Amino acid sequence: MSEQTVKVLFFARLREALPEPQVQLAWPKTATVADLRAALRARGADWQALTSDLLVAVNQEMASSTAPVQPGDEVAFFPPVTGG
Amino acid sequence: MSEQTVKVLFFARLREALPEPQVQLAWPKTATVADLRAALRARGADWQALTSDLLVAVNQEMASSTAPVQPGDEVAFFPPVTGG
Amino acid sequence: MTDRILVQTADFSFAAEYDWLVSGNTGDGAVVSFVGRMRDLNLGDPVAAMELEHYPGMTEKSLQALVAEARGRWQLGRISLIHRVGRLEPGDQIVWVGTTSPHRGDAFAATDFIMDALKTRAPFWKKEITAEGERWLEARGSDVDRAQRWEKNSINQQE
Amino acid sequence: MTDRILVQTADFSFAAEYDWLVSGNTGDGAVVSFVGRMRDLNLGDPVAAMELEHYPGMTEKSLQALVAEARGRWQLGRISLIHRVGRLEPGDQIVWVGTTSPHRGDAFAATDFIMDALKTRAPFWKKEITAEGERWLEARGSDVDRAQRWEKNSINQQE
Repeated sequence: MSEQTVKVLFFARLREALPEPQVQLAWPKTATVADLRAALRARGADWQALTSDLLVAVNQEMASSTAPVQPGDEVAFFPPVTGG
Repeated sequence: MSEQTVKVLFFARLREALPEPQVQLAWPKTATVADLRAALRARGADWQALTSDLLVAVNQEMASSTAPVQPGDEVAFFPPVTGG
Repeated sequence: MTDRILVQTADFSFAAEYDWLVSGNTGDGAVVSFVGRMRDLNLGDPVAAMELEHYPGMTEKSLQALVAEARGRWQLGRISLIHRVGRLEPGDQIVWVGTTSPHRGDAFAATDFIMDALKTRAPFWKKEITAEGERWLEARGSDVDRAQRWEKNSINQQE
Repeated sequence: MTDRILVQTADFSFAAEYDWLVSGNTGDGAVVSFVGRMRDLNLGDPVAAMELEHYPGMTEKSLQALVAEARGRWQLGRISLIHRVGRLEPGDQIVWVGTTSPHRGDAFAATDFIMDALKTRAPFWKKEITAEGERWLEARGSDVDRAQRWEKNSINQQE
């Protein structure tokens, strides 16, 4: 059920470095962005590209490592942007 | 002979305030912009619009009141510019 | 007050965007525009093409937020902002920003600000395709520095 | 490095000027432009038309000097600068400035600077024609203030 999960997206260099471009993660509680990153890194060696210097958006707005992540949220990790 | 005169031009509000839009003035010596203005003001009441706060160009470059004016020069007096 | 904000693969027409800014608009005397174009060299290497990735959903939201912030800072009439995504080649147009205002200082500052904010906050990423292969562009410190000019209490803050 | 500097009664085409700046120019990623247009109101009064006087001979020389000064300050590719003279009506285009550069900061600063310098140094004068009659525009203190930003040692100096 989407209410008990979060959708996590990856972009650009990070997307190519990780085994999957996005994951649906069991997430029944409210915790921080940092907790979510730690949970993903705990998946194994392939996930160490998910470093703490990446940018993060929660529900499509820029967020810090201490921002809360709730069930149903959409979270994205990505490198510094290079548009324009 | 143009070598013994200066050509003096007036623009915009000033041009309309003076009796003539331009004059050819006998000027056999080298003197300053301020001297030239004084010589023009000495022509009479109609020429008092030629005040010291106007801008001046000598040979089509901005100049100060102390800039030299020689025979053969072109001098222009005008109000602050309002283009753009 | 009207905004036109687009994210698209298609090219845009400079002339059509300008017309959108000015038609029927005789109150704004100043029109400032910026176009960012793809260069044929980067860091000295010839670049054959570029792939522009973005974060659909967040992209337009973030552009709307930048434009709203500009409106809060300056007196602006119309604003248009277009960013392309997908494959681009040297000389191609990448981004357009146009603003109108009764005051030219406001139009200059807003256009400059929107570009600086976009370069550091909008979710776009460029990958270059060269003869040697592909590489993701690195974010530049100079862009971060430029963006910081607009922060409150910045010593270089304009207006 | 190419300059296009014109003083003319005819209107100019935004699209054609942009094309001149960018065609065959894949080295400059940034294009900044400014257009000044005639407003339909000034100081609250409706304006029917405007007559733009200039000092033929000095005008182009002074514009060339501004452009040369911009080139000395920033890294610029192409620069075009067009100023109209004669009779203009509300909504008409008055002035165009366009610059290209590898760096957007340089293109923004140069375009902004050229307009500020033109507003205080180029010999153009506007006379407005309203229902009550004609009046010469007064120079504005805000234009003088903006121009002073670019003077050496100005606390607000950019770049």
